[in-house]
Amino acid sequence: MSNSIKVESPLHHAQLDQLIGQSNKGGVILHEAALLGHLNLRGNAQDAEFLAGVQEALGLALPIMPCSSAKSELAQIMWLAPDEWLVIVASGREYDVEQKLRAYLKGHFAVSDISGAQTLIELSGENVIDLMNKSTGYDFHLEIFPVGKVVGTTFAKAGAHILRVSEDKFRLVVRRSFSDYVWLWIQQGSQEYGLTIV
Amino acid sequence: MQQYSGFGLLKHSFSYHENWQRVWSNPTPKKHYDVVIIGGGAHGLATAYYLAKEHGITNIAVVEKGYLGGGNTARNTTIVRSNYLWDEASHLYDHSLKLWEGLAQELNYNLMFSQRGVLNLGHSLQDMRDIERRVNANRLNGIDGEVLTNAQVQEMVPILNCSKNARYPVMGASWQARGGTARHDAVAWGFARAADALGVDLLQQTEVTGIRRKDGAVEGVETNRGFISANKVACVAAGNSSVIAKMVGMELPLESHPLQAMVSEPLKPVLNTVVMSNHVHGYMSQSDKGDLVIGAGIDGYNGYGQRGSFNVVEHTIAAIIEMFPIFSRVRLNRAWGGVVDTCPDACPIISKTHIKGLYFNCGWGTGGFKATPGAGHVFAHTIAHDEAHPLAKPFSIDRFSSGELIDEHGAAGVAH
Amino acid sequence: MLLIHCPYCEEMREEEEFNPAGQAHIERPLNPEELSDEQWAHYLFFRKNPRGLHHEMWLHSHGCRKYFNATRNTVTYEIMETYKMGQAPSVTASKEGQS
Amino acid sequence: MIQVNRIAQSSKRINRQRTLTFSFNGKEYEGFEGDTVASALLANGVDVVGRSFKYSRPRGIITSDSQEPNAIFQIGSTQATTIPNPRATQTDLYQGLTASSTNGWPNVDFDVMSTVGKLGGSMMPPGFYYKTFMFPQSLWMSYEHLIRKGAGLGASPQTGDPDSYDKMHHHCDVMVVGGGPAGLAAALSAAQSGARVIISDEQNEFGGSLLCSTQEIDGQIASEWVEKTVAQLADMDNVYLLPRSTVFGYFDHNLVGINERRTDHLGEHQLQSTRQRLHKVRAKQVILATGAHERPLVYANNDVPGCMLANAISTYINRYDVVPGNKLVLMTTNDNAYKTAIDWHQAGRKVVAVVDTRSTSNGELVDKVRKLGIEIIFDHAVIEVKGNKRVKGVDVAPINAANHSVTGAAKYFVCDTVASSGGWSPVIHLSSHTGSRPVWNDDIAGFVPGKTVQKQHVCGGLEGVYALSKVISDGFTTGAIASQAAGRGEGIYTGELPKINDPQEDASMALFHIPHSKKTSRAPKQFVDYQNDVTAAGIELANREGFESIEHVKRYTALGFGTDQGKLGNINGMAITAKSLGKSIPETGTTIFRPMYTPTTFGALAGADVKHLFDPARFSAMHKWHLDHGAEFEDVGQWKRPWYFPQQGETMQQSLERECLATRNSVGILDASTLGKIDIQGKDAREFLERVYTNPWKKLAVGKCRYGVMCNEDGMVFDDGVTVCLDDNRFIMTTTTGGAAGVLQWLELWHQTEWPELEVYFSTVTDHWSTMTISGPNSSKVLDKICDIDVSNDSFMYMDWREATVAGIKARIFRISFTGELSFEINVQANYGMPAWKAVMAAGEEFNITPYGTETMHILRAEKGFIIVGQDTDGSVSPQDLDMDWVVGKKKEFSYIGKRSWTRFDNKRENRKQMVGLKPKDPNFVLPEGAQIVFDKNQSIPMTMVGHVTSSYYSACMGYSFALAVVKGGINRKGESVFLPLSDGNTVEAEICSPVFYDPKGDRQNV
Ligand SMILES: Cc1cc2nc3c(=O)[nH]c(=O)nc-3n(C[C@H](O)[C@H](O)[C@H](O)COP(=O)(O)OP(=O)(O)OC[C@H]3O[C@@H](n4cnc5c(N)ncnc54)[C@H](O)[C@@H]3O)c2cc1C
Ligand SMILES: NC(=O)c1ccc[n+]([C@@H]2O[C@H](COP(=O)([O-])OP(=O)(O)OC[C@H]3O[C@@H](n4cnc5c(N)ncnc54)[C@H](O)[C@@H]3O)[C@@H](O)[C@H]2O)c1
Ligand SMILES: Cc1cc2nc3c(=O)[nH]c(=O)nc-3n(C[C@H](O)[C@H](O)[C@H](O)COP(=O)(O)O)c2cc1C
Ligand SMILES: [Zn+2]
Repeated sequence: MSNSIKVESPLHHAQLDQLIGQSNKGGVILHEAALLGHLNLRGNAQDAEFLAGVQEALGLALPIMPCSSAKSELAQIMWLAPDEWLVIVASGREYDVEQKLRAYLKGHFAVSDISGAQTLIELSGENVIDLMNKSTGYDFHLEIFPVGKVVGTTFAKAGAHILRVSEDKFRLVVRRSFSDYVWLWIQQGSQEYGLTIV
Repeated sequence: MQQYSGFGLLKHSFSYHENWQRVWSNPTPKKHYDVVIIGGGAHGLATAYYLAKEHGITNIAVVEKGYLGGGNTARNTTIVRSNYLWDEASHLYDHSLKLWEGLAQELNYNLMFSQRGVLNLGHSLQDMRDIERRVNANRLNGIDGEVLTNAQVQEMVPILNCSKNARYPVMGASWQARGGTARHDAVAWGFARAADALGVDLLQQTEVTGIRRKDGAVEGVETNRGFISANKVACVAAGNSSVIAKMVGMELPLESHPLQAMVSEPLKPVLNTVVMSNHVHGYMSQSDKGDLVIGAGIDGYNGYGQRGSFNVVEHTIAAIIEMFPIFSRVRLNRAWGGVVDTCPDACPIISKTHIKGLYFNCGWGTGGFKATPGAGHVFAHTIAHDEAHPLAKPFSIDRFSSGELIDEHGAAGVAH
Repeated sequence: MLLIHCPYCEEMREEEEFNPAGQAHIERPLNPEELSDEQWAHYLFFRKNPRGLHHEMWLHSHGCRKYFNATRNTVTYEIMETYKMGQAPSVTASKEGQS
Repeated sequence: MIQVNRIAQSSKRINRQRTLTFSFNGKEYEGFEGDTVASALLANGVDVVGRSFKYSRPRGIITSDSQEPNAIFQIGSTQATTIPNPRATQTDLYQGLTASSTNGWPNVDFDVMSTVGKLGGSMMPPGFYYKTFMFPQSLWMSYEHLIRKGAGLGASPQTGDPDSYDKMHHHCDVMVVGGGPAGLAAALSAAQSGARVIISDEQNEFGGSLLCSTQEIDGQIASEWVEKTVAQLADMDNVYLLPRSTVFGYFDHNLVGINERRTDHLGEHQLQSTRQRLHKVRAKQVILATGAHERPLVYANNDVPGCMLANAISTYINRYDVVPGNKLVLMTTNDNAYKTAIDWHQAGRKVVAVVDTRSTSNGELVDKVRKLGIEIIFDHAVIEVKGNKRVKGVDVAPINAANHSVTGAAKYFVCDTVASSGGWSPVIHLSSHTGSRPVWNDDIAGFVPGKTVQKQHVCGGLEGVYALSKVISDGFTTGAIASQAAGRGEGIYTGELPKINDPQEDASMALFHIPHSKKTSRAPKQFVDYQNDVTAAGIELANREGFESIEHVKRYTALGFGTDQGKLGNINGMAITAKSLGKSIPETGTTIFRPMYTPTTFGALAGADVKHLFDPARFSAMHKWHLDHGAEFEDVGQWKRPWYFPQQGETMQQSLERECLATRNSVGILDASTLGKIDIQGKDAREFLERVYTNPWKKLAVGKCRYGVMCNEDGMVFDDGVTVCLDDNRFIMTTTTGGAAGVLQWLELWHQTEWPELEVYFSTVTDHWSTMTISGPNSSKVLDKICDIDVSNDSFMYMDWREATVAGIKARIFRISFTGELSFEINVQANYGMPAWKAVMAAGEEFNITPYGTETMHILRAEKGFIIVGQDTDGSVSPQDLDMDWVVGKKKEFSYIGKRSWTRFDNKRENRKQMVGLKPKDPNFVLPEGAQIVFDKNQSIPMTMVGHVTSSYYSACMGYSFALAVVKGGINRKGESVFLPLSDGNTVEAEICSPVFYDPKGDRQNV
C-alpha cells in the first residue's frame, strides 16, 4: 500500500514518540514495537509434514514445547497452544510470509493475518519485575520463567501473552482494543519507579 | 407459647431473666411422623409452621443436620423484594412479601423486617429497558415499583457515585419501596419457636443419610440417629438438594455453587436503603448494627465448601468502591460463603416427584430468603393436598421437559 | 482461590486465567429427534452436582483457549487431576471409595 | 503535659529523641516515636477511652494487640482521610494524630446514655430486640430509626479517598506467617536450606513476644537475638521481609492474603505513595507461627478501666516503658503471668497481691515473686471489682473452681489495676480459614490447628509450645521440614541452637469463669465479649432459652461478632456455654473462623482497580476521531461506542433525526469495528456452520455473504450476524459486539468437546479489522471515488463481498445492509482504520456524508424490522417467535443446535409471544421501550399482560413513531388493537402490524 498513508498503531493516540527522552531515570522502560507483522498460525504439531512446511517457509523450526518460542532473522514464533502459534515478522512482511506459509503447508492448517489486531509492548528496567508482579499472577522467577519462555495469562484485567526477552526485558502481546487500558495500567503501576519511554 | 412484649421484658428483668421459657424443646425422634421435613433452614421451618397451622398436620419432624437456620439462612444478605419480571415469579414473591408484612405479629417475634426500599441500578440502555419492562409488569400485577432517573437516584442516595464520569455511569434505577431487609436469624428462630409451640419436633444435629422407599412411595428417612418412618418426606435442603435426590437415584436440574457475602466494621448510619447493581456486580445494605452487608457475585464452579474464591471478594469490594467511593477507607470485618442451588432459569422448584410422598422445594439459588414465608406457605399446601398450590404450579420440575421455563436471568440478573 | 494445572500448557496457573465450564463427560445425543422430551431435558438441564468427587470442565480462556477436564473434590476443593478432552479420569468416586 | 505513667528509659522500642504530639477527644497529649496510640494514652494516664455499645459503660484499654475490644477510635482530621474503627493498640503514633472515641455522648467521661444504660440495661438481655418493638407493626420503622441512631462504632468518611492502593503477586517455597521467635527461626532455617522465603508480621517490627520479653537468649536480652536474626534474613536475597503486614486470610491451594500498611505510621495521608499494598502469595508450603493470645478471666465488673490482660501490662512496661497504674492485683491460673508481677515490681510500683486460683505452685517464677516479698494468695480469685471510671479495689475470695462456687468471705484490697491471666489460646484463625476445624488440647487448655488439606505447617505458640527454648528449636526444625517439602534442602536443621534457660513452670489450671457469691444471673456483670456487651449471664440465659449450639449462642448474644472477632472472649464464651450445658469444651466446639484476621481496608482489597481502571474500556481505531467530533458514547460490553454525534445546540432527538435523514437521503457512516469477527478455516468449516447456525450453509458460494442465527440447545436465539465465504474452506463470521467472546468460546466448546474430528480452526480477528459502514443512496458514489473496483449494482451485487483498495488501502468490502439502504461495509486492517475513515469522510463531503452512532443504527434497522439480539430477544425467544422461519433449515440432515428443543410442548404453543410491529394511534407518541401490552384495557389489576415493547422510536423518515414488540399470537393478530397502560397512569392504544415498516419490498438496498 502507498506509504503516504499515515498508519496508526494501537497506541498511536498515546503519542509515545513525544514522550521519548522526557524522563530517563525510570525504573520501568517502555517501548511499543509498533506495526510489526503478526500472523496467527494453526496446525497439528504431530504432523511431520506440517512441521516441515513451517520449517521451509520460515527457515525456523516450529516451537512445539508448551510455552516455548523460537527466533530467526525472518521471524519470531511464540507457542500459544498445542495447535496455535503467533508468528511475528517485520513490518509489511506479513502478506508474503502468509503466502509463503500457504504455499508450503498442506493438509489441515490455518493462517490469519492479525497485524492490526494487536501490538507489542516491550517492558524492561530494574523495576520491571515489580510491575509484572503488580499486573499478573504468574511467577517471574528465572527458574520458572526463563528467557525465551512465553506465557498466555492475565495482565491486570486484560489478557496478554508475555515473552521473556532477557532477564529484565519482556514483550507483551496486547490486543488493540485493550491497549489503551494496558497503557493506563502501566503508567499507574510504574508511578513509584518512574517510567521511561524509548 | 410464652408471649413476648416490652412489658414482659420489664417483668422478667425483676427476676433477673431467670424464668424465660425455652424457645424450642430438644426432643428425641419419634418412630413415625406424618411428615418429615429435611432441612431446618427458614424454608423448612416455615413449611412445618404452615403445615401445622393451616393444614392441621402437627405430627411433623424437621430434621436438621446442623443447627436450625445454619445453612444459607444464616449467611444471606437478607434482601426482600418482589419486583421480579415474569408473572409466575412476581406473584410468588409478592405472596411472600404480603406474608412478611404481618409476620412479626403473627409469630410474636420481631423479625426486624425493615421496608427501607430496594434500588436496582441501571448502567446501560439495555439495563434501563429491562427496568422499565420489569417495573411496568410489576405495576400491572399490583406490585409497587417506580423507575427513577439518575437525578432521583442521586437525591435518594447522596453517597452513591452518580457521576457521568463513572466507568459505568448510573442511568437510573428501579425502586420498590415495600422491599427491604429482615433479620435472617430471627426469621428462622421465629418460625421454629412457633412451629415448636404447635407440636412440631425440631431435630437438630440429625442428618438424613438415606430415604427408604417401597413400591414407588417413600417410607421414611435414615438418619445418624436411626430410621424415622414417615408418610411424606419434604426436602428443603437448598445447596444440598442434589445430595438428597441422589439418595433416591434422582438427578435435579441444579448446580450448587459457592456464593459469598461480607460485612464491614460497624459504622454510624450512612445508607438507609438497599442498593443493588447487577452491572458492576455489587449490592449492599447497612444492618441495624451498623455493618455494611455486602453481597458478591456467584463463584462459577460447583462447591459445597461454604467458601468461594478470594478474587470474587476483591472484585465485589472494587464494585462497592466504584458505587460508593467514600467507603474506600472503611474496613472489611468478615467474609463467608454459602452453597446455593441454582436452576437453569433462575427460578425455584416447588414440586411433587415421580416418587409418591416425596416433595422438593429447592433451586432458590441466590434469592430465596425473601421467599421464606411464601415458599413455606405454598409448599405446605402442596404437601398437605399432594397437589401443587396454584402459585406453585408453574414451578413444577416438569417445566424442564415441557420447556415452560420462567427465565428470570433476562431481567432479574443477580436474583438476590 | 484455585491453582489449576493446565494439561496443555503443562503448568499450574491462577484461577483467574480459567473459566469453569460445567460437568464433564456429557455427550450430546447422536439422534436428538429420537429422544423423549424427558430424555432431552435430562441432557439439557439435569446434572450430577455431587458433594465430593466431581469431574468438571475448565476452559483455559486466558492461556491456550483449550477446554480440559478436572477431577475435584467439591468440599475440600482439592484438585486430584486434570486431563485432556477425550481422556478418562484416573481418579473416580468408586476408586476413592465414595459414591 | 507530663506522661505520668512513663518510667525511666530502658526499652529500645521507643525513641525518646522524637516526641510526638497528638490529640484524643480534643485534648493534646505527647508520646514518643515507637508508641502505639494505646501506649501513649496509658503513658498519659488516660483511663476511659470509650463507652460500651449497649450499656454505655466506661471502658479502658485491656490489651496491647489485635485482641483489643474497647480502644476503637475514629482517627483522622478531615472528612476525606478519617478512618473508622482502628484499634489504638495497633495504630502507630505519628505527629499530629487526631483520635476520638467512637461512642459516648456528649463525651466519654460524662455520657447520658450511661444512665439509660444503667436503667435500661437490665431490660436488655440478649435477644431483647426479638422480644419487643413488635406492636404496632406500623411503628417498627420508627423504632428502628431510634435503634439505628445508636448503631455503629466509627463514622465513614464523607468524601472520596485521596490515597491510592495496589497489589502484588508473589510466589515462594515457604511463606512464614508471624515473626516471633518461632517464625523468625523457621524463616532462617528455611532460607538457609535454599528456599524462597517470605515472612510477614502484623506488628511494626519483627520479634513478636520477644519485643516485650525480659528473658535472655545467649546471655543477652531476647530482642538482641531478634535484631541479629532479622539482620541475617535481610542479608539473604532469597528472603522477602514484610513487617506491618497482616495476613488477613489463608485461602485454598495455599494462597495467602497479606495487607501491608506502608504509610499509615507516617501520617494521615501521603501524596504520591501507596497507602496499603495487598500481597497475594502462592506458597508451596506455609508455616503458621502466629503464636498465642492470652485469655482474660471472666469476673464481676471486669470491664472497669484498669482491668487488663497480664501480658498486656508486661508489654506496656517492657516495650513502651509505660506502667498503666500504681497498685496492681494480679489474678492468674498459671505461672507465666507471675512475670507481670515481677515486671510491675521492678518498674517500682506496688504489687498489692497475686491471687492464684490454684492451690499452690512452686514454679521458678512463683518463687521469684515470693522472694520479692509479694503476697501470694492461693485458692482465691478476684470475684468482683469496685470502681466506675477506674478500678478502686477488688473483692478477693476463696473459691472452689470444680463446683464453681465461692467458699468463704471476700477480703477487700485497694488497688487501681487488675491483671488477669486465664492461660493462653493459640492463634488458630488462619489455620481454620479453609474449612479445617481446630482440635482441643487438654495440656494447654486450648484449641490447636486441626487436619487440613493445605500444605501447612505450624510451630511455636500456635502449637501450644510455649517454653522459648522449645519454641525456637521448633521453629528451626519446622523451617527445614517445610523447605524440604518445597523441594529444598535435607529437612533437618543443622545450625546450632541458642542457649536459653526457661523457668520451670508448674501446671496451670483450666479456669475461665470466676464464680461470684451471687449466682451469675444476679451478680454484677461479668463481661465475656466487651465490644458487644456480652456477659456470662447473657450466655447462660441464651442456653436456658434453648440456644445450645455454640453457633446459636454466637448469633443470639453476638459473642464474637465484634471487630476483634472474639479473639478476646470466644474461648471463655465457649467454656461458659459448656459449663452451663454440662458438656466439655471440645463437645461444645468453636464457631467458625473466617477472614479477615483483622479488619482490612476496602481500598486495599480493590487495589488499583478503581475509577478508570475499574474495568477495561475498549476503543476502536477511530475513537479519537469520534472524540474530536463530539460524539456521546454508549457502553456496549466493555466497548465505548459512539451513541450519536450531537452538533452545536442540538438535542439528542434532533441529532438522531438529522443522522437518520442524512443516511436515508444521501449517505451516513457508522463505525462498526466492534462487531465480533471470527476467521474460520478448514475443510469442515462449512459443515461446522451447518451445525451451529439454524439456516443452511452448504450452498453459500465463494464471494457471497449470508445472515445466520445461532440458538442455544434450548432453541432460543442467542446471537446472529453475517458470515462471508472467502473460499470453500474459509469463512469470516461476524457476531454481535457483546456476543463476540461468547460465540468464539461456544464454537470452541463444540469443536473441542463434541466434534474434534471436524477439521476446522477458529481465530478471532475482531481487533484486526476496522469496519466502517457507509449506507444510503449515495454510498456507492462515495465509494466509487476512492475504490479501485466497479461498485455498481450489476457487478457488485447485494450480499456479495469483494477485495479492493479504498483510498489505496487494502480492504474487504461486504455489500450487506442493516439499514435497508444501499450499504457497503468496508473492512481495513485496523492500523489503517483512521486513514481509511478520514479518506471516506473526505470523499463523502460533497454528499454531506454524516457520521451516525448506535442509536441511529438502531432506528434505521428497526424501520426495517431487523432484530437486535439482547434487545428484541431475552433468551426466551426462538426464531419462530421472531417470525423468522425462513432462517430455520428444514432439510439439513444434521440435527443442528437448538432444533430438537423446538418440538417441546411449550415451543409448539399457539399463543407464544411473537415479534410484531406496533403503530401507536398517536403517530407522534413514542411508546416507552419496556411498556407492557394488554388486550383488554378495562381489566382491573392484576392485568393479563400479553407482551411488551422491545424497541421504539420516532421515525423522521416515515414521519411517525413506531415500535417492535412481542405479543402473544401476534403474528396472526396483525391489524388488531392492543393497549399499553403506562407508568404515568395513561393507557395508549396501538395497532399490531408487520415489523417491516420501511421499504417492505427491499428495493432501496439496490438503488
Ligand atoms: C451469600 C448469600 C447471599 C444471599 N442473599 C440473599 C438475599 O439477599 N435475598 C434472598 O432472598 N436470598 C438470598 N440468598 C439465598 C437464600 O439464602 C436462600 O435461598 C434461602 O436461605 C434458602 O433457605 P433454605 O431454608 O431453603 O436453605 P438453608 O437455610 O440452607 O436450609 C437448608 C438446610 O438443610 C440442611 N440439610 C442439608 N442436607 C441435610 C441432610 N442430609 N439432613 C438434614 N439436614 C440437611 C442444611 O443444614 C440447612 O440448614 C443468599 C444466599 C447466600 C449464600
Ligand atoms: N510460657 C507461656 O505460658 C507462654 C504462653 C504463650 C506465649 N509464650 C511466649 O510466646 C512466644 C511464642 O512464640 P511464637 O513465635 O510462637 O509467637 P509470638 O507471639 O512470639 O509471635 C507471633 C507473631 O505472629 C504475629 N501474627 C499473628 N497473627 C498474624 C497474622 N494473621 N498476620 C501477621 N502476623 C501475625 C504477631 O504479630 C506476633 O508478632 C514465646 O516467646 C513464648 O515464650 C509463653
Ligand atoms: C446479614 C448478616 C450480617 C452479619 N453481620 C456480621 C457481623 O456484624 N459480624 C460478624 O462477625 N459476622 C457477621 N455475619 C456473618 C456471620 O458471622 C457468619 O459468618 C455467617 O452467618 C456465616 O456463618 P459461618 O461463618 O459460621 O459459616 C453476618 C451475617 C449476615 C448474614
Ligand atoms: Zn493452557
